[in-house]
Amino acid sequence: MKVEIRYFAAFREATGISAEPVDTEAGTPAELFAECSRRHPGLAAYSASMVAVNDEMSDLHCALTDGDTVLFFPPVAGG
Amino acid sequence: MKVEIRYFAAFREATGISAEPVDTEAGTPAELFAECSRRHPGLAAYSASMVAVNDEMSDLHCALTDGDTVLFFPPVAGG
Amino acid sequence: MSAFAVSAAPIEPAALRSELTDPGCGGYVQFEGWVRNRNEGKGVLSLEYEVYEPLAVKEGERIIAEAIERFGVRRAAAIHRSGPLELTDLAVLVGVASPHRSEAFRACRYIIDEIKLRLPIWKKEYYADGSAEWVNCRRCSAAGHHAD
Amino acid sequence: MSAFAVSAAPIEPAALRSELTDPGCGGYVQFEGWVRNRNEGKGVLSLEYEVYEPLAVKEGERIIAEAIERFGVRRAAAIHRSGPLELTDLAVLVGVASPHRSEAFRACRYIIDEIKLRLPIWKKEYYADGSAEWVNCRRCSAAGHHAD
Repeated sequence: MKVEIRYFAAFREATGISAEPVDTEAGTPAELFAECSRRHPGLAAYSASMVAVNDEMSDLHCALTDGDTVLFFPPVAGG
Repeated sequence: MKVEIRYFAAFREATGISAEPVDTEAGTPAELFAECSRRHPGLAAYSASMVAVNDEMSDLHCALTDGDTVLFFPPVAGG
Repeated sequence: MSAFAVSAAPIEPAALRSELTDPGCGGYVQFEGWVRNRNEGKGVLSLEYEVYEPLAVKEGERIIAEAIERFGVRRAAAIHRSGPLELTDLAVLVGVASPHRSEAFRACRYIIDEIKLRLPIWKKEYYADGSAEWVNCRRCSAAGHHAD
Repeated sequence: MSAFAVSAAPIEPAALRSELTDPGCGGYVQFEGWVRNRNEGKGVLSLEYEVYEPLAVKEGERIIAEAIERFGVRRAAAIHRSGPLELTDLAVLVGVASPHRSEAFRACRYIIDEIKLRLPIWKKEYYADGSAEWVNCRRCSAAGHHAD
């Protein structure tokens, strides 16, 4: 299954990239994040707090499907 | 005992005056207001809700003294 | 600037806001009371505020000081209009700046509530049906009588 | 105007306020978040907001709609800055107009609380000691690790 991953703020700085296409067997964003942490050691210090799939707020345990764009958000701090 | 009375808003319209000097035996603002209501029939429909004596918020049952200025306030409606 | 003022001229929110700007404050809450086109079911065309200024200012400053003391906010101020006002005009403005927002919200709410309860300010409304009335004064008439 | 906007340019409170003016509303509550010179004991010199705009706008409009629905207020809107900001700059602005003030206070508080919790917006603070940090991200690092 091919998905597009996007990293923001602290996650972008920890991975050094803002986006990457991946071919993965991960069934959920939580599994995908664990996989990314193995590929990007800088990410291993963090856990994902919020996730969006295809520009909708989603859940770390939702089911991913081929072609999804997965946005990993570090803890937000607006306002 | 001589006191100065001032009327505001609805009270001024009910009495037709904004101030009057009176010579009175009233011991408190409450007694004084009752006296004023006999002199000004338009005032008889109301009861005093707030009173100030010498530009300090006061109490309808405080003791008046000679030379006081007594301000009768109808219910306030600021804001 | 005094913490509480009465103004016969239109109130400028931007001026109050600049007065209260403080680099130690992260939250600013502002309340504005606007002249509304209805009150208790009647259409309002305009209104007039009568203010007994010496005591309104003294008691207004007391309310601001209480809010600062009670909620621990850094800065607060308020201005109330006097005289004739039109629909949507700004009747009263309250601003509170605080390191954190929670206290600013509570202090701002306290100030406007107390202003309405305690200041010697009266409002005469002019209605679409041609009548006019001092607001609240029906309630102040003694039982069995009618105010006007 | 959209109920929620992200702006790279300075926010003008007067513009939002005029958009929300309504002759049926007697109470208007405005919240402003200002850039503060301290956070968790450290001196702050400046900061930068990163906003993921497509989702911030969508979720921001949802928050405004929830507030209108839940508190029965007439009008509400908010704007959040993106990019670099200096001390005392306006970071976020929320305005709520309502026939009565109580609902306006509660809706305004709800909107700013939800904006802080739910919108994909991140803040990097630059400190007096030369360091810089994404706010909240120490808390997001896993136990036993340290973020930076």
